[in-house]
Amino acid sequence: MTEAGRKDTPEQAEFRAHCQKWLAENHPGRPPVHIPQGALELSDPAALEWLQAWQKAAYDAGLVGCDYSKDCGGGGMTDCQAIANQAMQQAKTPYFPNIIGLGMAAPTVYFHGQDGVKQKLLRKLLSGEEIWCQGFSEPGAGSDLANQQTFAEKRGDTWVINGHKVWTSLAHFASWMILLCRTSKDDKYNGLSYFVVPIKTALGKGVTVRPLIKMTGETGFNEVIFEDLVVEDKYRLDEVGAGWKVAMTTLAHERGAGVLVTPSAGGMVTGEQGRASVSSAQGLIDLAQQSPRHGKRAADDPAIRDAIIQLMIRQEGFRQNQRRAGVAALTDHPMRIPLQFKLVATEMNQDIAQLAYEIEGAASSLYVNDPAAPLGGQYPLAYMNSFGVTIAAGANEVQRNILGERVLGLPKSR
Amino acid sequence: MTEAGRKDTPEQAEFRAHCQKWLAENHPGRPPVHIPQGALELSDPAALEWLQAWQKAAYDAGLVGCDYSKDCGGGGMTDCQAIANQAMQQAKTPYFPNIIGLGMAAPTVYFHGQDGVKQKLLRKLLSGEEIWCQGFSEPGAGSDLANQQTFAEKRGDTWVINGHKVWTSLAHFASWMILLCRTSKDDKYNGLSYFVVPIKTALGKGVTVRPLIKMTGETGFNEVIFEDLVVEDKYRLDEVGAGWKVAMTTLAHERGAGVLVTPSAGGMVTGEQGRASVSSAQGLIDLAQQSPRHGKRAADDPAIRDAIIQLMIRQEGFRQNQRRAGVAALTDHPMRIPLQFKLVATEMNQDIAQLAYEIEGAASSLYVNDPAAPLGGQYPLAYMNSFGVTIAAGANEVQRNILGERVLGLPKSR
Amino acid sequence: MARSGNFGFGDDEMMLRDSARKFFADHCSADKVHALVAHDANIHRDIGSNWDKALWQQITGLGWTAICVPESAGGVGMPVVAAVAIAEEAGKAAFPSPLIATFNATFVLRECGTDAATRALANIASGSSATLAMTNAKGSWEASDTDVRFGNEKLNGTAWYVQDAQKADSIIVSAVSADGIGLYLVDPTARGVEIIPDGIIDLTRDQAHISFKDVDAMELAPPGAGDEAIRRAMPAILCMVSADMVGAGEWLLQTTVEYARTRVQFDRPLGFFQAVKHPLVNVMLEVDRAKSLTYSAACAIDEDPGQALREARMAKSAASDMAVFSASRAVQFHGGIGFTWECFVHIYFKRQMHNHVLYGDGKYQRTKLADLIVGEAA
Amino acid sequence: MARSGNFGFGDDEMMLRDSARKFFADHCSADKVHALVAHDANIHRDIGSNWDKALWQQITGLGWTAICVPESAGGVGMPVVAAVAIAEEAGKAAFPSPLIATFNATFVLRECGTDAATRALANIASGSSATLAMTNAKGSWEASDTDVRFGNEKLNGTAWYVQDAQKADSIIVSAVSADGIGLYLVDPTARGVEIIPDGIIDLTRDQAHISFKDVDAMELAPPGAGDEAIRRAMPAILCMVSADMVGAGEWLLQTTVEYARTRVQFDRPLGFFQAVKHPLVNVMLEVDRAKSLTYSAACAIDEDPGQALREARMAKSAASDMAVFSASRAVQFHGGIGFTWECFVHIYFKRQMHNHVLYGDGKYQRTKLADLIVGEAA
Repeated sequence: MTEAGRKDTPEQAEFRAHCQKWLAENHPGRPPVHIPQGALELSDPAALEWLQAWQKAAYDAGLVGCDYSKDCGGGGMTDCQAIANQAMQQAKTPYFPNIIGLGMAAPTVYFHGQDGVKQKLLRKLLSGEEIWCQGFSEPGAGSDLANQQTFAEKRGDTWVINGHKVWTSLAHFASWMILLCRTSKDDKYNGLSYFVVPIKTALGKGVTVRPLIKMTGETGFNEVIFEDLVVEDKYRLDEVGAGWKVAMTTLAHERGAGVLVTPSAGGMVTGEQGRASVSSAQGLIDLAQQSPRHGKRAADDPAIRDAIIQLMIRQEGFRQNQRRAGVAALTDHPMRIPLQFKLVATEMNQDIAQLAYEIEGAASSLYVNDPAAPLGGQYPLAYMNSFGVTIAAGANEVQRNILGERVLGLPKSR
Repeated sequence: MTEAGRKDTPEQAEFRAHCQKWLAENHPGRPPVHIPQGALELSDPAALEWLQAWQKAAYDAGLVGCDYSKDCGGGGMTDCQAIANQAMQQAKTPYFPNIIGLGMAAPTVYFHGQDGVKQKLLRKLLSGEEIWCQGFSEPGAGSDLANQQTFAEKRGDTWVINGHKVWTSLAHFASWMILLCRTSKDDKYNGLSYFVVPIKTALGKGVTVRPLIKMTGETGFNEVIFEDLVVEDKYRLDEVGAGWKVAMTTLAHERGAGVLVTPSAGGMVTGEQGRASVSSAQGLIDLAQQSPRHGKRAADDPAIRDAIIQLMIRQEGFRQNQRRAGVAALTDHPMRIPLQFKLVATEMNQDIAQLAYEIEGAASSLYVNDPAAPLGGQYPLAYMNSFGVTIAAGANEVQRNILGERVLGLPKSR
Repeated sequence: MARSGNFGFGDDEMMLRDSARKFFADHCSADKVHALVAHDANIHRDIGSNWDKALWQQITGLGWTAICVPESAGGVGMPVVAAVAIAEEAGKAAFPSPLIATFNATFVLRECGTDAATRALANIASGSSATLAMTNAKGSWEASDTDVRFGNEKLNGTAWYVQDAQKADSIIVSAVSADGIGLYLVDPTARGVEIIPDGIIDLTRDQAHISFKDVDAMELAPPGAGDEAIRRAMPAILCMVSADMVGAGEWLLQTTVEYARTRVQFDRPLGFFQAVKHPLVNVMLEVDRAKSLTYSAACAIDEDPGQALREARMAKSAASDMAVFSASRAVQFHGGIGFTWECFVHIYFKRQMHNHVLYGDGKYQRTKLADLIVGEAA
Repeated sequence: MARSGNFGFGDDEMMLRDSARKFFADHCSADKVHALVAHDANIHRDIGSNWDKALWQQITGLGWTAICVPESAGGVGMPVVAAVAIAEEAGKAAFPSPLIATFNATFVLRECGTDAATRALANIASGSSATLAMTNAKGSWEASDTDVRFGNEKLNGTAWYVQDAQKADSIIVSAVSADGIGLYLVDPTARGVEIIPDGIIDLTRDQAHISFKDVDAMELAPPGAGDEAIRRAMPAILCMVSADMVGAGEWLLQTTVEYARTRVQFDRPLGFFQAVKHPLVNVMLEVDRAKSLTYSAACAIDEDPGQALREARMAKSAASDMAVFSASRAVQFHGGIGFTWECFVHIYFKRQMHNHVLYGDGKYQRTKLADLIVGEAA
């Protein structure tokens, strides 16, 4: 269903028309290479290249970064990114490969970066020519983000960085990283600072990127080791010791609760053609209709039907929450719904993929390397990958704390 | 299914035969008055009287307190109470009214009471002639039991007690109370002491009992106010300051994890004749077969069938856990299963009663005062009362802490 | 089909919502409701109907019951979301009244398309209340199931599970004859009408079965048209009950959160413990889901009717499950206090449990949805 | 019917259980299994079967696969709980072997009552392994469903979802002919037999579909008797898979508890947080429930056969749901580490997910149970 009914400003109406027209004429069509379920799973350079070309084209057409200022390579418009996103979703385009750049790095650099640096970095970020990654997690700092051990030491007017980051998706393709690290051991929170650091150009010169293998057998995220990496002071974001504050900007945008709407494309079916994605409950109906579960059609099994409908209701509820979040007068607390998005979406996707096992029955034992696997084994793969998301970016246990504390006003649990 | 296959000692075999013979000849038959679902709901003196007569008869026949020493009015036998309990369950007898006395007071007084006092009090406790209640909970001390404010002050060789107890079931019938209170304000845990105090004989002389009304509209538990109640020192259990240790004996037995098996009868159907009790999943099948849920027979509704079977599995699992708990070599940790009983049983009963609403459909709106209510409205009543048990005796949240800490060895959560 | 981003909550609807919120805060606080409906705890109490008729008359005076009456019948002709806004506030206040019953009657009357129905709507617009008598002894919510027969211009039989029957000024009866289901308007005081109140758990409403013996009745929808009118009104009816549960769920959430902030155990406020905090967050998630689905369904009734039933059943399913969960966690986390009659929580607990089965619980809605969405099972 | 309080776990069964526990601790630690089955992470790796055949031969040498073979066939003739005890320890060790397959084959052979079946049992008693080929392309677990046909003394067709087919010394094939379902013994190396390995997620076993082209076969159960033999063996088969999940569930629980005790976040061990502690307690509750139900069902097979199927389906339902839950919480609470290939958790995660659907997941079992207990729905 479209939200188009929401009143557009003249600028927005004109822009909406532009997006729809351009997409009608410039949809990239079906990919020549296999495109994984999400950008974080990208490992084939050919797939990346094709997606980068798509992001660049959309950028050149003004559909990416519309709400960023022109001097930073943006469109200099107001509240137009959401319109571009809608148009791209409706046009079922591919997703953008520079997902961490657009969703986390861009707003952070935009609001906290030093002049000159912003202008230098954001254009190629928005165009997708330069891929970004995020250096937050460490072996000892998972959900406890403030427990950073990577250390940046000031030497003259440069910083020397040593440390060890893990679970850094896309680092093997990245030109830049947003880095949270420690500049003082005296204070847990105020001892943190925030930098952007070069990766690709510094490989072998203070930066080592090693792939980590996921439980699925896929690569896609990495560990990054810094040994005396030298970074100019201009790449520091905000004040020394303000790293935690800056990180909050990053996380707010990651949780869909930021000031700027993240440029996001998508809707195009990857993998199996012409069917709903593995993260849609509708997809389970298609699956159930073709799955001979334990000998009987799964779509005829009442227990399966009830379970699918429960997920469809959760999914529709999520969609309608997004709609309501856009109407201030219909939400008691401005962050109440936005802060639910990550938690609700990731658990819903996990449950959708898990139900697929019971729908597929015995065939759920088959993996992507088996020609007979239902839908190429995408569901078990999606189920395992779903834990990457319920764990990452503040495990969902932490998300519930955040909601209980910030929205409900309950006391901190530590 | 019977556990009779477990090898009996000669003493046990002979005793089992005695119990079965006596019960065959002395079953009290159907009650002349309405008997509530559980002893804690007792409010009609006539019902109490009838149940007391039954307990007295069973006591005189040696079926109550078999494992207690003879000088305390017990049977002086070993591991025989479980056999009497089995026999009574199989004979579908009424329950015993002195439930707190048998389950909590008796073992506590037995292990911690002073000589003379034990001998004086336990006989009439076991026979049911004197009803007991428990004085643990206070307005400020619910799950946080150690936060007792009721104070006992030593004056000469007597104690003067002031304070306020709540949720004291059966206090309106009780002759005695087991009382946990504070004798020193210096230490939260070591400042506690434990007494048995008179109630009935002290009414108006330092003790006031006021009924509290439950959400169901029933009475059955009370608040008890102490104003300068004078108690002889011989009624103190164990040392001054040892109250917490003594309370642990009480709670261990309440949780079915104590040294002595609690004398317990039951199995007789109260309320509707000839049907399984509202705390049995089997009862839901009977209910579903006679409930025209939203126009269709509930027993034909696959969603209802699945929900009922889930509960039957939980119930059978509970029964088989009890069976396994009796075999040391089949349990890694001696307390692992016993400490689960209260948590699992109370949540299961709550879920059973809750499912009844969906089985009954529109008729679930009818209460005990409506002649057309299914089974006299027993299920909604049982559902509401079920919260009394998931909350009481250490809310189930606390039960999970206990299991996580004592059995799994996880760190304390406070 | 295009939908309003704001679910159709325009300025008028927002104003109405705000004034309802203020009205209930001023006149229907939880302690007032408790004093009104819970003065007699006796489990074997006489069956009655406790409500404040004067307060109800103020509300009809404010025209709230006219909002969804078409302008052609002298009403305001606002969209269903307007009624949802009021129903939500009424649920938050556990307001005892024939409000929901009258809204539901309104939605059915709107689908009858007869002059008699228009006159009945006009009466509602001018402050009279009404309720639906459309359920049989088996508690079926199917529009085609009724135990009342129409013949020789008379009604005979019994209607069951009639909501707030003792408060309603008129009754809309679904009755079957050779030509199918028709709808009829009955005056509760008419000869042959006997209202037998049920003993129900919910303290904030009444319910009855009504026996009809040779009762004169005015036809609202002719035989064969009545069940269709009920079917077309069903999405709105489901939205009303869902909105009531959403409001009550929010009250239970906020009240329990407040208690968890202040009640100290183990030298910590209860809310410190994730065993309390996280379930409360889950209650919030379920309340928000049910709320958004209810708004969307109500919006669809006016903007995308083809989707309305499907969305309304989703809303009722989510709201029913939320109702049970919010009620059970509220009692659990209030501890012993929440288990007492004096505590306000049980009033909402009982209203939620009543509403969650009304017009079908979550499982019932999902079975219907599976047939709608997945298709009939082979 | 009277049942042993100890589920029939006598001294012999206890000794066997303890020696199995020690054996796996000594020879099959998690790191050894990881090195054995997880050396190639590549998602598009070749399909193979990783196991330590020498270790398997030690086990057959110890006579474990003979315990449930009747003495008349040269076995030990122990009750099913003895096999449950070993299967539980094998699951705890995620042991890659044809152990469960061979036990399952044993239970079917015991029900055939032919000399050929007795000879096949004797081979198992003397150390040879076997597996069941009884599932059709639709993955049906019904004894009456097979895609293999028997005619002119030959087998033709394909059997699907055959467990550990690449490890088994012989295959017991369910095939249909004009006279019904019969069971046949097939040598995997015989002419016309093609074992096509499946690419499966579980790293600790193999699975294959097997095509038969004019294959000579020895009759184990005559046409019309085969499906009944499978049906009678089903309780024991369900117990084997359940016991495997119970053992793996206990490993996941203990391993995650250990991690939660040591891993520090927010200056606290993870286990301090009730958001971790309470779900782990719930895992324990589910493991214990599944374990007791499995013991009870296995005991019933020998002591109260009329109850065996019902209890075995209860056990499989509880164990299947527990398997999913224990696996998902283990990965979640291990955080990023648990999501990596190097961590041992995913080996058990995948084994649990495989077992939970094998012979029917929880929903499937409960549907069957409803028909058994509530009666067929109208």
